Amino acid sequence: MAKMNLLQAVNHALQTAMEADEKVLVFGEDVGHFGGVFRATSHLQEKFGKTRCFNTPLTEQGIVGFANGLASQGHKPVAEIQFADYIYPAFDQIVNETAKARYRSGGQFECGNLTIRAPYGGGIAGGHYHSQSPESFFTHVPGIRVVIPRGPYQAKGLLLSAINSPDPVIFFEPKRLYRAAVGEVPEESYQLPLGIAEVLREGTDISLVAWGAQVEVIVKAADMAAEKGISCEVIDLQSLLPWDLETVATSVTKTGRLLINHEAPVTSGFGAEIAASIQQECFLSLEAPISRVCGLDTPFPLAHEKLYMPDHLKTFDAIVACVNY
Amino acid sequence: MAKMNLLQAVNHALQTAMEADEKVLVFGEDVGHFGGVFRATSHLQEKFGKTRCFNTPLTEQGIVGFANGLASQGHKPVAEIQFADYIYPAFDQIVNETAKARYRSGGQFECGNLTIRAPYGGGIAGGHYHSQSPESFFTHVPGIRVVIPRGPYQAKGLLLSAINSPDPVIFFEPKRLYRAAVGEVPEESYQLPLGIAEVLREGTDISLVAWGAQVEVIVKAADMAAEKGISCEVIDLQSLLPWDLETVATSVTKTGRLLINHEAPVTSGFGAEIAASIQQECFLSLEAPISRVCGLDTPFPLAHEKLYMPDHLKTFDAIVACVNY
Amino acid sequence: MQDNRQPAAPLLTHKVEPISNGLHAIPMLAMLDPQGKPYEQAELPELSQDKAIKIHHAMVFTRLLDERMIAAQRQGRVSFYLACTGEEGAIVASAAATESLDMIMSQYREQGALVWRGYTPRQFMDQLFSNHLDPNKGRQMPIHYGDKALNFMTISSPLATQIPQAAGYAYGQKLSGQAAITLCYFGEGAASEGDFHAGLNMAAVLKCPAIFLCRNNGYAISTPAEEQFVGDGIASRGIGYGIKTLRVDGNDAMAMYAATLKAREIAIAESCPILIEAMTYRLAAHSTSDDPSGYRSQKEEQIWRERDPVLRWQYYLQQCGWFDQDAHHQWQSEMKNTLLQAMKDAEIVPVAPVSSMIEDVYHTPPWHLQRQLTQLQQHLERHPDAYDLRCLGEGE
Amino acid sequence: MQDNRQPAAPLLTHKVEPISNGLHAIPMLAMLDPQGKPYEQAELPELSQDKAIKIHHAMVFTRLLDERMIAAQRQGRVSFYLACTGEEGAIVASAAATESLDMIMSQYREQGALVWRGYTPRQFMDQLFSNHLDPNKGRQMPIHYGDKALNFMTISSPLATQIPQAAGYAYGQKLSGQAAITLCYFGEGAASEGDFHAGLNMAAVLKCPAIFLCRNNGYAISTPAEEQFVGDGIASRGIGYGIKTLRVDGNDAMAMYAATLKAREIAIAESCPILIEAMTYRLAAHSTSDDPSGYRSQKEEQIWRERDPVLRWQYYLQQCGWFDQDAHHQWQSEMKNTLLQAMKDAEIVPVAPVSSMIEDVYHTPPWHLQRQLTQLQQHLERHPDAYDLRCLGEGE
Ligand SMILES: Cc1ncc(C[n+]2csc(CCOP(=O)(O)OP(=O)(O)O)c2C)c(N)n1
Ligand SMILES: Cc1ncc(C[n+]2csc(CCOP(=O)(O)OP(=O)(O)O)c2C)c(N)n1
Ligand SMILES: [Mg+2]
Ligand SMILES: [Mg+2]
Repeated sequence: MAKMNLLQAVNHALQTAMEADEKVLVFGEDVGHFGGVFRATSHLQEKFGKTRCFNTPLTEQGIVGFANGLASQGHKPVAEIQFADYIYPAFDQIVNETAKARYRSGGQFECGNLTIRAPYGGGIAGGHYHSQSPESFFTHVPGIRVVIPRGPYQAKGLLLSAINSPDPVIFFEPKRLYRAAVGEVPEESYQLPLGIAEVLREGTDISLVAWGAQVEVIVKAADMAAEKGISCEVIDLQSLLPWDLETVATSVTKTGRLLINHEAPVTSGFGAEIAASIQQECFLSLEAPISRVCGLDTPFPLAHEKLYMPDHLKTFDAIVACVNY
Repeated sequence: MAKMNLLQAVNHALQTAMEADEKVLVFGEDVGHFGGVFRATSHLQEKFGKTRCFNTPLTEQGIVGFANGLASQGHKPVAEIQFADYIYPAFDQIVNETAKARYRSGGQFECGNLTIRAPYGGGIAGGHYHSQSPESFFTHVPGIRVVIPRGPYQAKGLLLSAINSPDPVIFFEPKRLYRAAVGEVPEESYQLPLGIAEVLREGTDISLVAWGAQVEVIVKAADMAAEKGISCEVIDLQSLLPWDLETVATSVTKTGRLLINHEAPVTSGFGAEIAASIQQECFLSLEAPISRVCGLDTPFPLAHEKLYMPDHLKTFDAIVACVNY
Repeated sequence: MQDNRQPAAPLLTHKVEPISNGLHAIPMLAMLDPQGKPYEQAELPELSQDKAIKIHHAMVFTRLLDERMIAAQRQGRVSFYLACTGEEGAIVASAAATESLDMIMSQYREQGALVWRGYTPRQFMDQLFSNHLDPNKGRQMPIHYGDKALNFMTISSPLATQIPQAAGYAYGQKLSGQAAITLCYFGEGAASEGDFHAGLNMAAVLKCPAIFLCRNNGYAISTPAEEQFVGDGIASRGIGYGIKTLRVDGNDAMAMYAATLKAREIAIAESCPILIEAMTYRLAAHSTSDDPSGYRSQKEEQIWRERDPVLRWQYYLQQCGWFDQDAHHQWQSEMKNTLLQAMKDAEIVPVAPVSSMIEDVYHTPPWHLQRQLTQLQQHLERHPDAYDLRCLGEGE
Repeated sequence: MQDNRQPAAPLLTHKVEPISNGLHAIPMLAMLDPQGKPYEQAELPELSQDKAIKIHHAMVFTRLLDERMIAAQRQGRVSFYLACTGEEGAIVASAAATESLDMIMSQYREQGALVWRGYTPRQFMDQLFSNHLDPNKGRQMPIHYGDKALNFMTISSPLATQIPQAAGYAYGQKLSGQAAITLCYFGEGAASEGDFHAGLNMAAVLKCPAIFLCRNNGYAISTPAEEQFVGDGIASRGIGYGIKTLRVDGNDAMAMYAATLKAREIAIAESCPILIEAMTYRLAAHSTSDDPSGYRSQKEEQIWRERDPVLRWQYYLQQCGWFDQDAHHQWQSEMKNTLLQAMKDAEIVPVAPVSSMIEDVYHTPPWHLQRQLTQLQQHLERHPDAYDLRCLGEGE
């Protein structure tokens, strides 16, 4: 065990994967000698050489296209998109290629070995283009997995699973926790299961679901609620596609109430899918409408960032409203 | 009035718009002399010259980028994406540029005059890449409008509204109805309101919501249900962003039940947002879980297309299940 | 740490004179004249009689397949087809210069390469009829062939996506220590996509042993090349990326063979990409959905019909004394029968089972797909007559 | 109907010789030597004393602004900044060759152009401090300037997106009958994006009067140009698109001015795009978030510091007898004060009202945004002390 922040945990996972399998390659803009603008790939070029960890030209569609080719050839590319806000030029390569390669060829060719990493989310005064949470777009793309860790331990374990998964994974990293989230992380290799949510805290009155950086927000809201005598069950979804409906449904069947929190704009955010599925699954258990505490339906603002964010106060108020419904 | 199919209605709308305003420009792959692979832009180059209706090089990101520039300069570009399946290379230009241009500049610059047209949907034996219904992706993008007509009359009226709207519009055309849907269309100019759903048929037992080509599917299912004594309220959403929550909520408050039908994969399709919003809005009125009859969570298949589609039979069965809940 | 940014005495000029004539200096490699006669100065590559005849057969077979399937589409037996006609020289001869461990990534008009690699008439037909023997399990439209055993990547409709993929694939081949390349085909229209730019530049910088082979056939559906780019082709772009570039008469199979052979040699020896621009012409319609009479003249088509690459190769064989008219006719009529029979056999084969609908989305179908399949199967049981279930073991 | 596809006697070759030396033939336009002395053969463009001094002032002011703001960022007064330092020559002189009705689309490192156009110290500061006087309403990060009145398009972070937009904008200008162009700036890193390819090719084919000005400053954050492309720059690509192309010493403001003037003239007269590659160097860190010592040497920086474009221009002015040392120093210290004062004034101005949060998403806020705003306002009323509401009329 060692104390690591989320960034170090990512770096450690990459190093572990590269040591274990020479097929693992790490690349993207500035990831080589420099180690990435956040330093997630620090020292990897030094350790594994320029052929295995390298800078690419500045083209996200090229990075993912290149990675798709490498994956289908039998390598295990871990491609970095410098900010999730810049993943859209690669959208076609992801949606039409990465995701469909296996299906369209009847399993002859596939990009299952691919992992795409990207820092996402607000809270760093990044404005429109260094704050986005685009995960919901990717949850509408059959064929890929979408995974988001909430802390260092999860980051390492889930990233190693992503790299070793036979399915392509989009791995979003909560950048505002890169240095802020610190915890104990095993130094050896370990994997956390994909597609499985984690119940962080059991409770009886309402289920709270979030992922990534927003998990700490719902935990904080749950603490506030506890002071008011409201018992919250806190769930970190961890995987958004395929997602762990069963864990959430079991929880809601018990508590009768559900609140979903995400940073992305509320309309067609992944909260919509969770709400739609859970109202179907737990219709007779629900004692109040499923509540979504999310970003506003606007681009991510700079000056009003703090007002935009679905923070613990908004969450707490919504918990109270839900319980008092 | 004249009898037109949906394609002719689109062509007529474009001609009407180009006649009314010389700022309207129409372009895309093969739209010039040839009139587009579906012939939606037939004769426009002949009538309005090569500077106003023209072929572009084969690059969707370029087409939308170019259109964004033209729109911010004061023209009214109507850009065609040859198939909705090929809109993804333009995703960055749409999500990060078209949609955010006004917000990021405090209203100084904007792409409000832009309309992007694209044929979408299955039913033409098009397999993975000529059948997709990507509308849901765009409903998670604040700043754009998403509009889908169900027939010739709506196609002309909504397209003219889209072109004249001060907001950028993605206009998806149900290509399997291009020639199949025929109806009376006024020859003069008219506009249908954006953001407004249309109640096609009033009913008391359940509300059915769809858009585009699936409207005829829910109508057919409603007919079957009527024979069994089930009274369906049939709603064509028409605009998906911003969408007409009020009309749907009013209907569900009355009927107590809701079924949503769309071709796109169910997970994170726009049905999710409708369900999530309506369970919030109409919680106390709902007598059964909101039902989604949608495409499977797979790429769009060829040989099994008919099994994949959320057809009238699947819809009818779901209506019965919902009413008997 | 790099420290080589200071230009050592750059070439200077002091007059404002934009470079504007860079485009017209690119010569076209030609080895056989239109009568199949080698140009005097041409140094022909080594080519055995067997291989020369195999190339001819592959070209002719490709054309026969095209004719057969265009007719089949007109008869309504198949929904869609897309012909290689007119470009067989560029395709077959370039594929003939590869080794079997080289990966081929094609756009869609390169069935000649698959023929060269040994894809059988029946394999073509199984794909074209989307039956369950198609390795793609009938999921894609006709002409989206793919065969892992032949190192031929399954075709994907979105244009140019294979170009950066080819760079990555070739990089992987290099790292795996294989003396192999990736041959990536695409049209001059596809070369306008951003992926072209990304792929070629990455291949150049990351030294990927790939051959990028652009078929400049004059049209992208209805869009003529002059509305696709300025100048006479895309070879000039290769130079712009610092990629070794060859422009070749695409209707001269010998030149294509020689160019590709050399390109492969360089790509492996120097670990670098090469761009080949094949100047050719799409003699057929874009696809069976298209009618070219709306956008080009018969006269233009006629000019190119006279430059038929298949005929030119036949003339060459004749000059070598390698062409046996009778044997060829017999082979050809056998092939026609084989094709017809393969079609008849393939079109009655059922489609893949319903259960295959959720396979290959993920490595293993997750819970939600299993659930969706169960629901679908229950639905089909409720409505046994509503669907035409020509599915394996289900509808029969 | 086009019928011009048959190449009229193309240039033929019969040897397989890939073109591989295309890259090194592109000369660089230079007018002033490092001591500010005009090269003998150079024909300098006409330039009045006033304009020459205005160019100098704009360059110096840009540097002062950069210095001021880098310090302010270190002091924690502003969250982020990004300097033009080292590239003032390329930027200011090119902007100086435009007319006010020309649209400027910039990447982010071109504040010198905005200075040239008359953006005031206070306007800079209002944007940098995201206050409500920023025309962008404080919604974007510092340095994302934009000013409709000055025809300077609001900056957008995603790289290269402005390139096809510039093509479209210029096409619109042409159709509107304006004798105006669009000047589009971008870095050599951004030129790797697919949008670059799309934009330049479309501009060439559709004959858009735009100047594409690539600042080849050697780095894209930490990535050196040699890991961005093969060869010595991107001018070669312009030639590949059939676009008139100029490579210019970007630290020679006279050459930049002359090149841009000429490019503008051609773009309007011939209705076509031009590519200018300015060879320059980013002397500062990429941004205040970056530390270049991790990826490049002091020695390399030093070489370029000696090629300072501002100093070279000053030398030129001195030779013309247009440089008054005392007046300049006085102007400079006034400017410093003005900047400091503007900063002090701007940083205490409140941010835009909460209600502005839903403005400008659509032309008119739709129902759902109004509802979201109401909910937010109710939330703020419930928690009056929880948020730092330095908002106009709200927090005070
Ligand atoms: C991304 C994308 N955009 C549009 C299309 C539709 N489309 C199919 S083929 C084609 C023309 C391609 O022309 P070219 O690359 O020159 O190849 P050719 O057909 O001439 O062989 C177009 C526009 C597509 N398949 N993919
Ligand atoms: C689409 C996109 N990808 C990545 C980034 C992150 N990024 C910001 S600046 C930069 C480097 C740009 O280099 P260059 O174009 O050479 O401009 P310079 O900074 O040298 O002026 C990168 C990678 C971005 N802003 N947009
Ligand atoms: Mg072509
Ligand atoms: Mg740079």
